[in-house]
Amino acid sequence: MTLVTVLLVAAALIGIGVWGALSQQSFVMLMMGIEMMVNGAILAGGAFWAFTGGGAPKGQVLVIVAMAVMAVEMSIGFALVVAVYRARQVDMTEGVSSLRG
Amino acid sequence: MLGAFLSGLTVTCAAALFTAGCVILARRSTRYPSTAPQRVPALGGFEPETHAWSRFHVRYYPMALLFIAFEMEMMFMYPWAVVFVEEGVTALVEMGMFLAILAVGVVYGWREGAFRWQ
Amino acid sequence: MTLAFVVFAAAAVWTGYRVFRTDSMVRASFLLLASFLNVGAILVLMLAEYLGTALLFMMTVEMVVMALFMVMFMMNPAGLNPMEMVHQPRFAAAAGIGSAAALAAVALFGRFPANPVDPNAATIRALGSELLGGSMLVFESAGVTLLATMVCAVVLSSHRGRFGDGDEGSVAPPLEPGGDHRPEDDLVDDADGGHHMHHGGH
Amino acid sequence: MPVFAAAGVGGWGQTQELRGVPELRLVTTPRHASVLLVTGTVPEAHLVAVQRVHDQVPHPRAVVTWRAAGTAKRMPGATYVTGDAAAVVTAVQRAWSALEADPWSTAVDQLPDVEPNEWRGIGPFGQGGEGMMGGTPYGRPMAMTGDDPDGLALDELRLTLGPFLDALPAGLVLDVVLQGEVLREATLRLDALGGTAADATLPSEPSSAMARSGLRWLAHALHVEGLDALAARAAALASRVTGATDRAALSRHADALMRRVRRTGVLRNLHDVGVVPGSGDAAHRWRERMDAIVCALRDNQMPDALEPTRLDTARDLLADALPGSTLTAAISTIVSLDVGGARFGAGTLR
Amino acid sequence: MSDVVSLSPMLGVAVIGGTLAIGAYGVVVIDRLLYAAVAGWPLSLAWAAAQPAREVATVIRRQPVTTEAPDMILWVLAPAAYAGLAATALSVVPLGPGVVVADVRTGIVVFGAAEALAIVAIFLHGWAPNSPLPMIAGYRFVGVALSYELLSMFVLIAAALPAESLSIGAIVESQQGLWNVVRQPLGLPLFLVVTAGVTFTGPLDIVDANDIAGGGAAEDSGMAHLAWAAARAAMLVAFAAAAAAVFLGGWIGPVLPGAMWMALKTLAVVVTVLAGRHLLARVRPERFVRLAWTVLLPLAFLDLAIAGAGSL
Repeated sequence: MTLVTVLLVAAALIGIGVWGALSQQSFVMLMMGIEMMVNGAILAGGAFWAFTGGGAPKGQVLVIVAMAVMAVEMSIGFALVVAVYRARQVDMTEGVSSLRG
Repeated sequence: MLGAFLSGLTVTCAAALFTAGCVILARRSTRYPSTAPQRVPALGGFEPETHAWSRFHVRYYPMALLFIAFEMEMMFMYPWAVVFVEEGVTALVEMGMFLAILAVGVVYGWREGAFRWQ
Repeated sequence: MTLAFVVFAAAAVWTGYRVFRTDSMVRASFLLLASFLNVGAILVLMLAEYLGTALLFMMTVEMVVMALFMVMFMMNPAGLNPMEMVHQPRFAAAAGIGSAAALAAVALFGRFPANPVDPNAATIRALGSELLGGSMLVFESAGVTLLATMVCAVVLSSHRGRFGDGDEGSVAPPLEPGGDHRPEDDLVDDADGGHHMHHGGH
Repeated sequence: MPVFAAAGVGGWGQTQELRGVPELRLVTTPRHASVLLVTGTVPEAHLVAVQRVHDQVPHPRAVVTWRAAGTAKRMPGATYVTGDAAAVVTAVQRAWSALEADPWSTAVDQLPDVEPNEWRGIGPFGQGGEGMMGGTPYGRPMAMTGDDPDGLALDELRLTLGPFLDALPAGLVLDVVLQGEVLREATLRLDALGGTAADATLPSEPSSAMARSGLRWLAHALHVEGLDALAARAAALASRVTGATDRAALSRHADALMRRVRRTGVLRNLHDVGVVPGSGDAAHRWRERMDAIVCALRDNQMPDALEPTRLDTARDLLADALPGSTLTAAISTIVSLDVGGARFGAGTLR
Repeated sequence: MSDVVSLSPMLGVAVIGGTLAIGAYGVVVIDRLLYAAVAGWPLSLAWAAAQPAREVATVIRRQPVTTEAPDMILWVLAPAAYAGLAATALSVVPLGPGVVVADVRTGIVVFGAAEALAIVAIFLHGWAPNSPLPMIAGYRFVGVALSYELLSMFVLIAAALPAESLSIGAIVESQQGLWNVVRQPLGLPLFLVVTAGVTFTGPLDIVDANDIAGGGAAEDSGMAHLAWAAARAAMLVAFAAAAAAVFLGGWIGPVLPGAMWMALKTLAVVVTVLAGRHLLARVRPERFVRLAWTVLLPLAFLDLAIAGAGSL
C-alpha cells in the first residue's frame, strides 16, 4: 500500500477510462468512460494527499473539486443527450457528426 | 479507526451473504421447477406482448439532473458542520450564502416546471 | 491492510473493465458503481475517511441517475441481444494501454517527497476550516458553478418551460441555411416518412 | 392463510367482503398465495386468464371455487363451495391442511408447458435474437418506440391489465399502451358484459342491497389506496348489512368509518385525479358515494350515487379520461367510477 | 468522547444480527396488532405473536417462481444488498453507552451512503424480474427517493452541528442537556418522512403498492419474498434506531440502563411509522416529488438555520 502501487491502480483505471471512452459509440457509454477517468484521477489525488501531501487540507479540497467536476460534467452531459435525442432521435456519435459546421 | 470500518464491513457482508445464501439455497433446492405458464409475468391473467425491459421513458429526468448538481452541496456541508461551532458566525454567513445560491437553482427549476412529470 | 488494499484494487480494476464488456446497461452502470465503491474503500484505507465515505454516497446517486439515462437512450438496454456498439476498437485499446503505461512510468520513475499523513490527525476538522478559511473562494465559486449547472441542465433537458412546450412551432434547422435537407433524413432511409427509428444495428 | 381471489363477474362483491375475515388474508398477486379462490361466473373469454392465474400460484397450491358457474366449474381438483363466507373459510382451511399433509397433492398446471415463441438456438448466441433489436430473445420480442408529446420517442409497453388484477374491479380488462409510467392509449374490453347474473348474496330489500354493494366498493377502493386495515373494517361492516338488522347501529358504524376515512387524507390525494365530464374528479365521486351509503342505511332511501357505472358508458368515459394520466391515476379513476355489471336484483343492466 | 470502543467484528455480527432479527420480528408483530386494532378485530397478543412464525413456515416451503428472462444475479443481489445496508445503517448507531459496532468518525456520512445504496437495491429489485409492474414500481420509487434523500442529509447535518462531529455517538453525547427533538423541532418529522420513504411503509408505500398488484414484490414468491420482507423490516429497525439516537437522545435516560432506553425509543419510532401505514393513504408519486422539493426542502433549510443559530 505504497504511493507507487496506488498510482499504478489509478493509472490502470485511467487507462480503462480512455479505452472505454474511445471504443464506445453511444453518448452515455462515452460518459461512463469519462467518469472512469475522473475516478482514477480522484484515486491519484487521494494517494498524493495521503503519501506526499502530509494530510494538507488543500489536497482534500482538490479531490472534492474533482468530484464536483464529475457531477457537473454528468449533469450537463445528460442534459445534452436529452436535447440531442429530442431533436434527432439518435444517440450514436456517428449520427450527430452532421453537427459539424 | 480502520478497525471500526472493518467491523462495519464485516457486519454488512455477513448480513448480505446470509440473505443471499438463503435465497440461492431455496432457489436451488426447490422440488418444483418453474414451468413456462408459471414464468409469465403477473399481469392479472393475460400475456404481455413484449419484454418489460425497454427504453423506459423516465418522467422526472430534469429533476434527476437538478438533483445531481444539488447533491454536491452535501459534500461541502459535512466538513462545514464539523467546524461550525469553532468558526462561529462567519461559518453561518458563508453557508447561508452557499445555500441561498443553490436555493435560487431550485426555485428556477420549480418555476420552469422541472419537478412536474414531463 | 495490504491484503485489503490488493482486494479492493483488483476489484476496482476488474469491475472497471467489466463495465465496457457487459451487455446489459443496468449492469454496466452498477459495475461502475462497484468500481467507485472500491476506490472509496481504498481512500478510507489511506486514512482519507471523509473522502472515501463521501465518494460512496455521491457516486451511488450519480450511478442511479446514469442507469436511468442509459436505459432510456441505449438500444437493447437490458442486453437481451448481444451488444456490439463498438467502433475503432484496436485504436482505442492502444490509446488506453498507452496512456496507462505513460502514467505508470510517471508513477514508477518519479521521485516524490515522502510525507505521509499522521493517522490521528483530525482531517475532517482541517478540511472544514480550510473550506471556510484558505480556499473559501473555491467553496463559493463551486456554489455558483453548481447554480449555473442547474440552470443549464433544466434549460437543456426540460421539454416544457414556463411558456408552454419547448418545440411549439420550432423545427430542427436544415443543414444548409435556407435549404430543406435536414441531417436526419440521410440517416433514416424510411419509406413511410414517420419518425421511424433506424433499427437492426449495423 | 394467504389467498389470491380471482373474482369473476357477479362474484366480485362477495370476495371483497372476505377482507373483513381475520382467518383469510387476501394477497395482491398470485405469487404470494397458497390457495386460489375463484368466485362467480368466469366468462368464456377469461378462461385462459383463469388458467394462467391458476398456474402462476406457486406450488404447493390448492383451488377453491365459490358459487362457480360457467368455465369456473371445469377447474380440475377444485373444492366447490356454495355457502357463505364461513363456508369458504372452512373450505380454504381444509384445502390448506390437505396440502400441508401431502405437498405432492398440489394442483397441476392447466396450460401446456410451451414457450411463447421458439427461441432456443436462433441468433448468434442462440438467444433467439438477431442484431441489436430484432428477433424474439428468450421468447418475446422487444418493445418498439412510439411518439410522445414530450418529444422523446422512446419504447412503449403494450400491456393487457387482466381480469384478475387485484386493483381492477369485477373482471375488467384494460388494454393499455404505456410510455414510461404515462398511458398513451387505454381501451376497456367489453367481453365481461355477457355474464351479468344477479348477485344472490345481496339482501332482497333494495336500499340495504345498495348500501351493502356500496360498502363492498368502499372496501376494495380503500385497499387499492393502501389502507388495508380500514378496508377490512368496511368489509366487516358490509357483511353485517342484511335486510333485517337494525339500521340505526349500522348507520352509526358507517358514519364513524366515513369520518375515519376522511381523516386519512385519501380525498386530498384524489383531488382532481381522473376528472370525468359529468361527475367531477375522483374525490367528488368518493365523497358522494360515502354520503350515499350512510343515508341509504339511515333513512332507507335508494340514492342514485350508488348506481354502478355501466361497462359501455365507462369505456367511453375512460377512453378520453385516461390517456395522458399516470398508471396510478388511471387505476384510481377506474376504481372511483365503480365500473362493473349489475350487482343487485332490481333490473339487471344490459 | 467517552471511551467508546467499537466491538470486534465477530461480536459485532452477533449483536447486529440479533438486534435486527428481534427487531424484524417485533416490527411484524406490531404491524399485525395495529392492523387488528384499526380493522376492529379482537386484539390478542398471542394471535399477533404467532402470525410471523406461521407465515414463515408456509413461505419457506413455497416454490420460488422465476419469470421468463430475469436478471437472476441482480434478483438475488437486491434483497441481499438491502439487508446488508440495514446492517450497515445499524452498525454506526450506538446501541448503548459506549456500545457501537463501528465507531467511525464519519457516522452520518456512512448512514447517508447506506440510504443512497438502498435506493439502488430497491430499483434493482424492481428491474431484475423483467416484468412490467415491478419495473414501473422501481422507476416510481427512484423519482420519490431522489426527492426525499436530501432531507435526511440536511436533518442529520443539523443534528451534527452542536456535536461538532459527524459520529452518531458524539451526536448522542451532545444531547446530554437537551434532546434534539426539542432543540430542532423540525428534525424528527422530516426524518420520519425519510424513514417511511426508505422502508416504503405508510403513506410512501409506492414500491410494493396495492394499486399495481404488489409492485416490486409482484414476482417474488417463497424465500425471495421472505428475504425481501425481512430486509425491509430490518431496515425499518435500523432507521428507527438512528432516529432514536439522533433525535430522542439515544441511550440517555434517567433510571433505566442505556440500552433499555434505546430499545424503548426505537419501539416508539417503529410504532409511529407503522401507525402511519394504517392511518394515512398512499401519496401520489408526482405530487410527493413537488411537495418534497418545494415544501419539505425549505423546511429542512429552516431546520438547519434553527440548529445553526441554536448551537452558536
